[in-house]
Amino acid sequence: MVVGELTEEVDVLVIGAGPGGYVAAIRAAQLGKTVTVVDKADLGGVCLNRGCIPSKALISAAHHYEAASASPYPGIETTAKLDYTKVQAWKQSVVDKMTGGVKTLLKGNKVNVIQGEVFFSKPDEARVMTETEGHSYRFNHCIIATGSRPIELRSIPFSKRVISSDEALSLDQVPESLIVIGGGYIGIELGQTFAKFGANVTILEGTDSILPLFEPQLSRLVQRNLKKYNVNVVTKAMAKSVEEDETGVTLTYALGEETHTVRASFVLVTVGRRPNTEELGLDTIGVKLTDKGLIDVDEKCRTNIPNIYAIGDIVPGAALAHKASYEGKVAAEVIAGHESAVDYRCIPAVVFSDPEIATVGLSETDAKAENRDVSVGRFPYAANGRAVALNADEGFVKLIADKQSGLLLGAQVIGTEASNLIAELALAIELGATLEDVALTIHAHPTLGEMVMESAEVALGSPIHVVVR
Amino acid sequence: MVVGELTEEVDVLVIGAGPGGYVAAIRAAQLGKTVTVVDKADLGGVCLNRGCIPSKALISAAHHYEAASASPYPGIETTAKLDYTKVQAWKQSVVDKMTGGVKTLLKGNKVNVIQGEVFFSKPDEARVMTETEGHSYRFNHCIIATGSRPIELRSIPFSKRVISSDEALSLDQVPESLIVIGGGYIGIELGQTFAKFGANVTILEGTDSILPLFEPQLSRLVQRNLKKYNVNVVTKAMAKSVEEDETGVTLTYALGEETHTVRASFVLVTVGRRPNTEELGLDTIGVKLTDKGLIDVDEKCRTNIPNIYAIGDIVPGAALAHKASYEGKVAAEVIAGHESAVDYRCIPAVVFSDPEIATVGLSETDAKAENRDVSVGRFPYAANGRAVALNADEGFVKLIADKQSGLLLGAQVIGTEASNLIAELALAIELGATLEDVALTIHAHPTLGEMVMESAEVALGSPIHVVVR
Amino acid sequence: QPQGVSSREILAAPSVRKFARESGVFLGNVIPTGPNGKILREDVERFLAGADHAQSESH
Ligand SMILES: Cc1cc2nc3c(=O)[nH]c(=O)nc-3n(C[C@H](O)[C@H](O)[C@H](O)COP(=O)(O)OP(=O)(O)OC[C@H]3O[C@@H](n4cnc5c(N)ncnc54)[C@H](O)[C@@H]3O)c2cc1C
Ligand SMILES: Cc1cc2nc3c(=O)[nH]c(=O)nc-3n(C[C@H](O)[C@H](O)[C@H](O)COP(=O)(O)OP(=O)(O)OC[C@H]3O[C@@H](n4cnc5c(N)ncnc54)[C@H](O)[C@@H]3O)c2cc1C
Repeated sequence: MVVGELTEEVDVLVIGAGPGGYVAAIRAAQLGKTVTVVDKADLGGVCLNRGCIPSKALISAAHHYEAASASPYPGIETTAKLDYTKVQAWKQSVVDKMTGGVKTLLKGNKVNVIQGEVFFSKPDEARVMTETEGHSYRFNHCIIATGSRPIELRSIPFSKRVISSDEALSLDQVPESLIVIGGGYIGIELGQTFAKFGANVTILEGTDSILPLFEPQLSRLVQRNLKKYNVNVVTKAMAKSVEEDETGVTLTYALGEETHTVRASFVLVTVGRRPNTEELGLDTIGVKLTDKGLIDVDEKCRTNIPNIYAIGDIVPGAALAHKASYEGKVAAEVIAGHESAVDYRCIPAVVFSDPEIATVGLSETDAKAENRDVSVGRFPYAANGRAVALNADEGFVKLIADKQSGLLLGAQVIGTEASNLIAELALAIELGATLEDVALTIHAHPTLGEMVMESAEVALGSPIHVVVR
Repeated sequence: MVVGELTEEVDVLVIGAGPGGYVAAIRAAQLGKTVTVVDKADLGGVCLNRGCIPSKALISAAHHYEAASASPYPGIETTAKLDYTKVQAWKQSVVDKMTGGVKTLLKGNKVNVIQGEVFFSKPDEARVMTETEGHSYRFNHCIIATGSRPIELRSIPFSKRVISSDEALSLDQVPESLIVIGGGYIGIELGQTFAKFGANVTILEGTDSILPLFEPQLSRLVQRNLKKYNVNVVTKAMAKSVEEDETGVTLTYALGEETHTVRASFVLVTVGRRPNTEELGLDTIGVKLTDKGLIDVDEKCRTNIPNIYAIGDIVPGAALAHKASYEGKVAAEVIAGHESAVDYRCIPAVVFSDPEIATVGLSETDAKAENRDVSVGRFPYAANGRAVALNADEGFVKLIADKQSGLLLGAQVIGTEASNLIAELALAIELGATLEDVALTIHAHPTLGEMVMESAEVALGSPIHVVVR
Repeated sequence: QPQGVSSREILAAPSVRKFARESGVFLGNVIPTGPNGKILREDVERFLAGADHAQSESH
């Protein structure tokens, strides 16, 4: 510390203004705390600037472009012309609107916002480096919400043409061709989007299926859709090395014993994300990490250092924005003296692929692995009037319930609007609803939600709209 | 009865194969009953042939046509050309798919299907007239599910150019101009759809607002959207008389003291629906009706005549397909000896207008009328990341809960996918969920369902994504 | 035609209401133990056990 420098006193210091940090800051302020939030980059974190929001904006634009390029409705002939620069500008306007919203919310809740990079100097003191100067802050409570960043492959380092999702979301043109390394949800969402925009896409996945964290019934439908855009999906493929020149990259990968090469304008590496824990000075103050480099926290989001909390992508659990926000509220409430805790029965997960996938709770595979006796009910979009009238009759809803009690344990939805159908199912699980509760709740006709009711009836053995054999 | 004619014995006779009747027939068969269902027209009733399904097919085609005519996405320039004959053919294919499904389901459940018109001859006997002959059936149980038909105005009788929703759904061309009498949900859905397809539409509504059964906050957004298509909405207007010629109709209506005329290719009358009770011979056997001409039933769907049940549009309550189906299941189960009953806390209602409206349970207006102390939480689409990324940031979610207990009493949603968001809220009400239950359930990001969680937080006084003053 | 919440003030999930009907139990007689006076399945079961008990006693 510079001699004579003042150390400012702050009550609650939040490090990182992503969906974890900014939500924590707002909630703490609402509960009467004086809050300072520091971010080295933009308000909204990865989610709003380089994650959820820009990706979903491009996905919905691509969907619109595709639907207008080849109208699925007989009698409605459509054409579409793409000016990707303008699509990018629109995407940015969506991002700006949402991050502007966060700024307004923080201001409205009287949260003090500082731009700068934070390092811990003592267990109750942090240094914030702005471009021009450094300042020290002594805090009563601190919430670490520094999130995560794309993993770089050692053998295929990032460069002009080897990019992460950060750059992929901001390309000013649709690449003529694109190789995606990693068929997880980020790779699939982006690969499929660029394919819809006309790029020639290859997806390399190391395991034997894209979206390996989801059941084969789900990933299969996405894989089938990718064929429509001539996406070349190569599974069990290990990317080895890359050679870059003026016009593109040549990637070498192994497929069993064989070695292949594939060339494209860009390589997009989406093999996972790494928590931002290394450069915070956590070791200086002795914050305990898990063996995966995540910060160890209890159910109140407390680290081993008194008054230091951690939330979001840097703690164990699903690296999802809504989990970060949930934990943000818990940490803020605990700091304000409430008896809050991370205490959920389930977290929904959505892949904004085409078709959309949304899951919550236990899958049939999980149930089998646990040797649990379950009832399963599956209902197809093709038998739902709304889906047929929307020209979107691909997909299904599947419920998993405890065989004896009928308690809903999990659900998977694939198909149009899966992202919105999952909300009812998460609430059902949280409230301890049974299949009968869901089946006896009147669902409006004709809506996609009827499939939820009908899959519950399938599981109970007396569905109306599918024949039981 | 013709002398010597045989009277066939049937166990369960279902009259009418709409969403009430066909669902009752299937459920009764599933429970081991021998079932015969008779319909004088097409399987699926009004709902599948001339109601929910064809209207929603045209609505979704019109939406696609509109979105492609004037792309809401900067950078995606689109054009659309309409061949309405083909749209009609597609709509018919949707209807055929769904009615074909009903046929398969009835067959799969071994339900005997007869085409013919039914009249009661005795309290346990009905006569079925087919085109060529008549047959008598003695039944152990009968379920009446004969539905409803459009109301005709005495002063403006149906004709070639004065039509009901039946004909409007099957016009082989988009009318150049259309006058809709009655701004209820059917009139608005159809009027807006034809406006999107390019018709010059006038809507005459007798009360002081379109969609008078919904709160002004809701109808106002629809009204604003109608302006986009230059729809002329005239409220407090009473249609008086009509003159029809070769090329169109001239309609005279009163607006206060003044008399106006308006001319169009067609007049569509959507002023309500009348139960099909008159021609069944109900008086012969003494079935009790309400003063509105509906069949009086108890919570087990039983009429005053032993073993005769009634369900759907011919009994009191909302004239909605999902209510008919729910009652169909109850009647079938009661007949099969189960202790079923009509026992719901709420029925959702959806208007497939643009924007969509979906409501369930108590509204704020209802609460005021009942002098109930409620908490209200409202959250705008404009503050939801998914809505903004979908270019659909108009609308809101509103929750009404008991002030003291926090028990959810009702919800209104207006905006994109309202029809799917309402499912979670209906389940919440059925399960006796509180605002806290909804607020503490993790909703996936970025999804429209987050608005449900956030409006619960607004009602609780600590929302994250809107500033509380 | 939005339909108001029915006047039934007794709070219980649909499956519990069904269970009570099938067991011939009037929910108004059951003592709720859930939040906000919500009747749980266990409450109905407890009532049934009690009722059975009372019946066998009266024999
Ligand atoms: C392409 C893509 C798509 C995604 N889509 C979804 C989706 O649809 N749904 C979903 O739920 N999740 C999605 N995610 C994941 C989601 O973005 C993250 O789970 C979420 O952003 C984590 O929130 P967080 O608050 O923990 O951290 P982040 O959002 O990562 O924010 C951390 C913030 O901390 C700041 N920071 C880091 N170190 C310091 C420091 N030393 N000093 C000061 N500031 C610092 C960073 O600048 C950043 O702003 C997606 C991610 C990507 C990459
Ligand atoms: C344009 C339009 C749009 C609609 N949209 C929706 C919507 O989005 N959602 C919704 O929930 N509801 C909607 N409805 C209402 C819905 O269609 C009705 O509530 C539903 O069809 C009622 O079902 P039901 O089984 O009672 O009767 P119906 O569907 O009316 O079926 C009755 C059947 O009985 C037959 N029948 C009548 N008399 C006899 C007789 N004497 N002998 C033999 N057969 C007989 C008829 O031929 C008919 O097939 C809409 C209605 C219309 C007109």
